[in-house]
Amino acid sequence: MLIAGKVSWALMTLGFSLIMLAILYLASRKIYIPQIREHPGVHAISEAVGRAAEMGRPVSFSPGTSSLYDTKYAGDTAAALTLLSYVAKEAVKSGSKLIVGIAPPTVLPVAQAIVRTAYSLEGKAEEYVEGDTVRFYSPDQWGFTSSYIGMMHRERVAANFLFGGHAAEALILAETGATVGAMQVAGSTNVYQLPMFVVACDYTLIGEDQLAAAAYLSPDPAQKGTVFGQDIAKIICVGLIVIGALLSTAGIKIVYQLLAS
Amino acid sequence: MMDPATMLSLLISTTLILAIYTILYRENPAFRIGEHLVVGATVGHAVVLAVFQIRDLAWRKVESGIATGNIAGIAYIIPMLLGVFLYFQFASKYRFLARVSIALMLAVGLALSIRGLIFVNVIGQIQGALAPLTGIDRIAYLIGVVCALLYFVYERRASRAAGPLPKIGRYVLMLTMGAYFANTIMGRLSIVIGTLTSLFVDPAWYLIPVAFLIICADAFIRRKGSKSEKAG
Amino acid sequence: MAGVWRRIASAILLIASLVILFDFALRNPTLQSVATDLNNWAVVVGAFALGIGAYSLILRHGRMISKRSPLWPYSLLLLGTMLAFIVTGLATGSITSPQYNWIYTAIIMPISSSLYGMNAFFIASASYRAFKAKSWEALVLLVAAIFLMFKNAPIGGVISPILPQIGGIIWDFAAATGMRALLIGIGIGTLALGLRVIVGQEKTPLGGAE
Amino acid sequence: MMAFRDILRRNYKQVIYLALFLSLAVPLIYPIGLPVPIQRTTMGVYNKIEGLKPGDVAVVGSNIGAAIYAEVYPQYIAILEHLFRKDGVKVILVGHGQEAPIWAERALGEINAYGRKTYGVDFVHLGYIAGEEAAVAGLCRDIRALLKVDYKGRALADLPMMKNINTAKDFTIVLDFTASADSQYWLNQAYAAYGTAVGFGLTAIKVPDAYAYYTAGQIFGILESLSGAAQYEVLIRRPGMAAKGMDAQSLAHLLYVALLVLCNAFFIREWRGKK
Repeated sequence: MLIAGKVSWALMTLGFSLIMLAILYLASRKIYIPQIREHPGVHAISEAVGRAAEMGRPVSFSPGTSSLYDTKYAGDTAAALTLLSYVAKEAVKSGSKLIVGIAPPTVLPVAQAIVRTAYSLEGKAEEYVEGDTVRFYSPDQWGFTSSYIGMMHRERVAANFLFGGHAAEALILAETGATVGAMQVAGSTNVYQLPMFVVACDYTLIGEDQLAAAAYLSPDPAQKGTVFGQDIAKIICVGLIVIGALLSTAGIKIVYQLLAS
Repeated sequence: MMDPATMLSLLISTTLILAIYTILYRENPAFRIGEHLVVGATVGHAVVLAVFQIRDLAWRKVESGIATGNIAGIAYIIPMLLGVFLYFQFASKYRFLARVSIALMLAVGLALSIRGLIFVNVIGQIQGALAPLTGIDRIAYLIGVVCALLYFVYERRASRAAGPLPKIGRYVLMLTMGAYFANTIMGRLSIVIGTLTSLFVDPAWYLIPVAFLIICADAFIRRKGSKSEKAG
Repeated sequence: MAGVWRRIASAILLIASLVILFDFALRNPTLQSVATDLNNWAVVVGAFALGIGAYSLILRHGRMISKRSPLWPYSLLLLGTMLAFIVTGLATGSITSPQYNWIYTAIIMPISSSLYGMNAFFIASASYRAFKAKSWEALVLLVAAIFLMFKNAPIGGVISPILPQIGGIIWDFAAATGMRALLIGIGIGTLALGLRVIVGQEKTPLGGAE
Repeated sequence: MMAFRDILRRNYKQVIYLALFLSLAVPLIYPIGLPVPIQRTTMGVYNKIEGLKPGDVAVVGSNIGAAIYAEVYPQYIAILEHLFRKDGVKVILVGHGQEAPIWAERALGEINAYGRKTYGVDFVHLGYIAGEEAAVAGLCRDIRALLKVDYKGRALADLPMMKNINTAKDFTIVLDFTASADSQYWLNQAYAAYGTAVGFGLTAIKVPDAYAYYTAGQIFGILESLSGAAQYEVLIRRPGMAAKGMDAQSLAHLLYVALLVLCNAFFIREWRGKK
């Protein structure tokens, strides 16, 4: 009893999921671990944290203004939290002060848990200050923005990371970071804000780059398997586009109709 | 003539607008006042909203559920419990309880995102790319979209096998970024023009030169200060 | 005890996401009402999370006030404003009362709109810094931006009608190629990330691996 | 001179901000009246409304919200003004967002609608209909099945103008002001199902989607963002907020282009110097 028009959706979601899970399984059993190319932005993360430690200035991180149950950017937020775990570990290791600015209340408990864990794993639990290392600013986009840029100015941050679903505040955060001289790495799946990051930040993980980086940086090698799954899904899409376009030039609209079913 | 309440509101809002814009010069007490005011106000506003939300979305449903024996209504006790569970993350012994609440929110968000993004982004965009190749522009679109998609291939061997296409795809993406960047300018300018228009009303606009004078005075004093430092 | 709850968390993650995913493609009233309820549940839990935020704010600013750290008067201002909004809101029982509206339009609206409008200024300084033709990539970025500016502003057509036309061609090309690939990639990437979290391979977004 | 160059190098951002402020503020205080070329899409809307005859019915979809106000509201005002100038043309306002009626009433007040024409005879405000595309479909099929009363709670039966208006067949044109996919609703429900002529007023981001419909001849015109509004204000000779803002827009865009040229000029000089 599939709804008409959603058949293609069900097939595609199921098919892609099976491919990804199959490769995830292969990778977790160490049968096949794909080689993933590194995005320059990923390398820049540890470079920026190291630079901040050298300068003795803090590192700031924003996991975006989209909530955990956002209907469009939930994946974005989840990826940002995974990257936060990596940045927090790097920052604690290098000894630089970490400041995480939070807008959506739902992300706050997760971010607190992640950062607290990162500190205690390095045996520096006492350096984690409740309410201060992970700072809640405001659930309101502009309340958050004003606090975050105020913080960047006052703390003179040396490295700034903006990941996750940012909206119209993206350029304001990024440009303020540039003004205070921070090295910035950003990423988002909000296609309207990506250009802002590309223009104002040193490195930008464009769209899927950020989602793949979350898997790449994970200590668990099996996760790279899904990245290869993503590749296969994309190559299928390329195939559909090329074949579909050629067929429709010949007047056959079968691919289009299949997708519309 | 305006009534005093409107006049006061206008003067406060103008002062706040100017205070916020001083960040373009440098971080300063005026900006800080605006910043802390807006955080306090928005968090207070959100707390009130959240209280009403819990009351209307959960508490009332439980009440009417108990009255009518509707199980779906009574079940709204569960999210309220899960909400309380979130606070256990401050107690290291019971931290695992908070994970249950987080799991619920994350599941809803991820599932909703997946269903929307596969339907609109993937299927919708592939459909859009299937137009017949009737002209040079259509052929260029096809090559462009294929190259840009191949840029997002991460596996080393597959990426190498695609030859120069991912590199071309990177240029296509940069072109897109430039175009979308410039295309937002007009909307952003409209907003700042709207704000400026609201500043240029009668009693409010006198505050603009005052703000400029303060900034100039500050810049002058700081300049002098830095010079004497050098001399000393 | 902890192990049981951890399994409950994994089960909720899996079941709730499957219900919502199946609800999209299947026409089934029970499934639909469960999915709607789950969605509302998440909103209710999310509303509770604000308490953690408020606690965190009070903790930080309370500490700053008691320690008399340099910015303590601002912390006092913040907590005072917050309290004023909560009291007015809860006392009037609605967020649409005239008193509430007055402070809303006097404080939140102007600050929001001026921060929003600040984008126009930052576009200027960011482009001055970033649009140097240092590499071929930067050059492509720059050329696209210039032609789009001439396309949008009326002044472009006044200088030469060809400028907006080129801008239009670039815009159509960008929307049909780069944007399309970006959106497809995001859809697939989100599916992959979602699957990793849902099957329990990726635990960080739940609060880190313990 | 040295000092000036020093300021420019160290505080180039502040200089840029000041320049932008001036290029926005000066034309707002002293409008320059830079020429505004009229686009085909705007002309399409203008000609369509100009060609309306007494007795024709225009439906205005008022889906304005705070987020799109800056771009779309000026278009909305200009269109309403034009419609109210046409004698005998009947106007129906309806939206499908909760905020819509507030903005519609504000616009009616701004053009002094209640003073110029008679409510219920020349124009009717139906408020908002909840239920997205299904609601628009219902409205097109049978207005009275969906709505019994207007925005202020008066029965539709008491409004003389609505007597002969039952389905989308009775609408001469539909002009929808929106920022999202809901523009599709009228295209699917009114144009595709009943052949009613449809046109749009949109934000800049949404224009490319609608352009495909325009070139295919499915819609008669588009007002594009603030520039569309400004062009319309010029066409109906009622310079308003958009036309005034257009000078500022033009100057600011020129400033942006000048900045790009300038930064590249500096960059090339530096690069040559290094060589």
